[in-house]
Amino acid sequence: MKDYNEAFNDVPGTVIFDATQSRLGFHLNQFCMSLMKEENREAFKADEKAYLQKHPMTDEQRDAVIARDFNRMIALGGNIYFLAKIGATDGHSFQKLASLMTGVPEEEYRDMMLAGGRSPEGNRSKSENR
Amino acid sequence: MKDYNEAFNDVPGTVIFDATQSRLGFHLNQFCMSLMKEENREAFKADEKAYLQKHPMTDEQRDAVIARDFNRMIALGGNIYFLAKIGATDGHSFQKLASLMTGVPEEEYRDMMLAGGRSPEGNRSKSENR
Amino acid sequence: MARLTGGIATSHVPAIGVAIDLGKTNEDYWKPLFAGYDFSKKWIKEEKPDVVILVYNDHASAFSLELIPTFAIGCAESFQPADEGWGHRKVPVVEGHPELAWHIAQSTILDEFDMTIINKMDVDHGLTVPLSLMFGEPEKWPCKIIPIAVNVVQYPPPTGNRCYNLGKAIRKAVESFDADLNVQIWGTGGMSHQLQGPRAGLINQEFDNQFLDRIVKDPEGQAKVPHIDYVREAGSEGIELVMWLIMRGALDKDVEEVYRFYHVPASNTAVGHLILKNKT
Amino acid sequence: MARLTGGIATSHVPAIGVAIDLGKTNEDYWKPLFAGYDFSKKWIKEEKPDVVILVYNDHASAFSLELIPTFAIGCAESFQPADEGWGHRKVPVVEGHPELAWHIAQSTILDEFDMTIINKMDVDHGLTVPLSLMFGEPEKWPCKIIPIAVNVVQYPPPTGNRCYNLGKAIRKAVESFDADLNVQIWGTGGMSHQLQGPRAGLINQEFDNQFLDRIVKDPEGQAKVPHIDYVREAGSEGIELVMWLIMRGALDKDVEEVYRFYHVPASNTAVGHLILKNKT
Ligand SMILES: [Fe+3]
Ligand SMILES: [Fe+3]
Repeated sequence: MKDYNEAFNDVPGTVIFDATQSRLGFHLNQFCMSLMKEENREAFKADEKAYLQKHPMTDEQRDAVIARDFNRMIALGGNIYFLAKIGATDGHSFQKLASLMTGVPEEEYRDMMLAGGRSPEGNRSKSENR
Repeated sequence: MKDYNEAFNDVPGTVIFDATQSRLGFHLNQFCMSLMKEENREAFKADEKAYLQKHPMTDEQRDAVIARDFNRMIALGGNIYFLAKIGATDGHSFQKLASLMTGVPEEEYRDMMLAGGRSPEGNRSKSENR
Repeated sequence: MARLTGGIATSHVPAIGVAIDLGKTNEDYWKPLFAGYDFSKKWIKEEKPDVVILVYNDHASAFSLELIPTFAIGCAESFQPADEGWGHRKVPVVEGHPELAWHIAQSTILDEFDMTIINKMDVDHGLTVPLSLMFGEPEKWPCKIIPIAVNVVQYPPPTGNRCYNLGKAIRKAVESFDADLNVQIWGTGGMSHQLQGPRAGLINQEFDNQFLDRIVKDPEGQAKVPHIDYVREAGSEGIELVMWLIMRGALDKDVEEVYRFYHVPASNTAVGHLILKNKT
Repeated sequence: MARLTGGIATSHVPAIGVAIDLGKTNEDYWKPLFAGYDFSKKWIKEEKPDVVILVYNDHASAFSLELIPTFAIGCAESFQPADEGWGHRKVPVVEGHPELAWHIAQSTILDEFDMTIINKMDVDHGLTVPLSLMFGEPEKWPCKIIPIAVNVVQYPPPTGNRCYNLGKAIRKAVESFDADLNVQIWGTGGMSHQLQGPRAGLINQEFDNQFLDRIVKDPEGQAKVPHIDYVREAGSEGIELVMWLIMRGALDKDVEEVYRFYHVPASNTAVGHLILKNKT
């Protein structure tokens, strides 16, 4: 059990959405779910801060949402499928979000994917890169 | 599987809430669930017919509700735990409902229970009573 | 490591909750029933469990027909008493133990039980009546509760064998949780009763007493009993007794019977109650 | 009796749905991908399944964190396409097969799978994109669909072995259903992809191609692969591939590979597709 969870920590650049993350991110992710309704998307777009105040998140989580800092949201318990509702509300695809999270310009990211994607070499284990 | 379901048909005076009953009674039972909210109980009490019209049940089911014919509701797919919300709305206990379903006056039913309840003898199988 | 020290079985008849809430426990009708729990109240004050894993079934309160989980585990911080049609029971909020609950969820899923994880749920008389019977009417429940809701309303419920094995998997999970906790497991529901139709009021004292013997001494045999036998012998709502097998599966095969109580009737139902303790 | 005649595996990338819905299928980027499904569209027109059991995962559409079923089976009359944040996909309503779905639910629960029964659910791209890939853009889907939603979002998902065995139990259920129906099972999701964090964009063509070989020829071996291997090799969202094992478990051990297609990329994802047919 412990081994099960610890094994994932060795994977670079990856946060596994386990119990710890799920508990941390519960209200952040539930806020994201609320964006599945058109009227809520409108309300959020009209006044992001006011909308976020209605959800019992931490201020850190609210700031990360406003900054559209998806890596930070993930660190604070956000799950990518939930966070994608923010992307959808902004009119952004998963690929746009990926470019934000990897810090690579969108066109460059797209070209990487067309060339076969990010290689697993050096990306399997944190120990590979030491 | 077939045997699993058929075995229950041999039990007298009993309707097992299986797939068939559940499909038949879906909207009747969902109506009962709506009575878990105080405002809905008020609305139902104020105008039963109008309230029932808002739920996509059959007219047969609506009539059985209005008549408080619990055996009929069960035959039409109602489940006792759902139907108990109607009882609760009327201020009736499970024991009152039992007296209605068994056709025994409430005091007599209560006395039967105090004396040890309905005996299983003759009540295990329909074939026992032939 | 956490220790699973004992198990309690008890009926969870809603009328018992009503009797407590309306202050009727001293009436002639109810007195013998509540007297049967006097020992238990003292016993649990000495045992002081930190956490109770409370196996019960929802009675169309949290789960409608839209979604019916076979096994659901409550991982939330807290659970509110449900409004079952006559307002919320005025009992304390049920505080969960999210760390242990999530641990059990993960451990049992990896052991191939297909749990539904719940982070928001109201709990009905199936859960709160056993708490009242064991703890009386405190300001606040004296321990954390992990609800495990089992479907016994929509057919088919899980088999007795599956329930028994889930108990074993829960024990394994508890004993691999890294904290010094005294954990109990309770199995609730039953005993013989039928709430529906012309056969309502069925009580089978012989079956119930054999069940009490067997769940203590031959749980593996009891786990093999098919659903039809419960319905035939113990009434359509007697099927709730399969939940006692989850409690039993979490205990040693050879277990100490600390206490037993049996009483007829509470409203439509035969009331059974056991306290079991692991010898190890 | 109903017959389980074949299985289909396919990725269910949301961008594929968007490309179809916006009429982009002839653009250079998308052309090779859709060409890979030309054979499949013809094949399935000849096969004419009456019912498809469609194994997929919900992506935080029907299930929030309030309630997370490990295995959920859709028994409703119909299922609406979900609004995933950009409005509902304009695809036909998904019509269920309640009789067969309930039969599978009952049969698998009695075989000790702890299914969640669903009677109301919206279905997201995980279910509708495979339909579009196989059937194009009809007025109405040409067959009934039984959704089986698997949790692969909240850890832990079910083990590969559990998925494989659920497939076997589904086959048994289908073959005991008393109606002359041609039933297919589809497993969807994958192949290698990671949507989150600095490692987003990971694609592992070697792993994917080995997986395609192994799921056909050595499913029992593949069923033993632990979750960590999927995450390490195929990216954090590559874990979806465990769902293909449910499809595979429902087929003969020795199966005919009718068709295979593999393409990189669709948005962030490697696309894999198989058509398998039982020889018996
Ligand atoms: Fe009960
Ligand atoms: Fe997916």
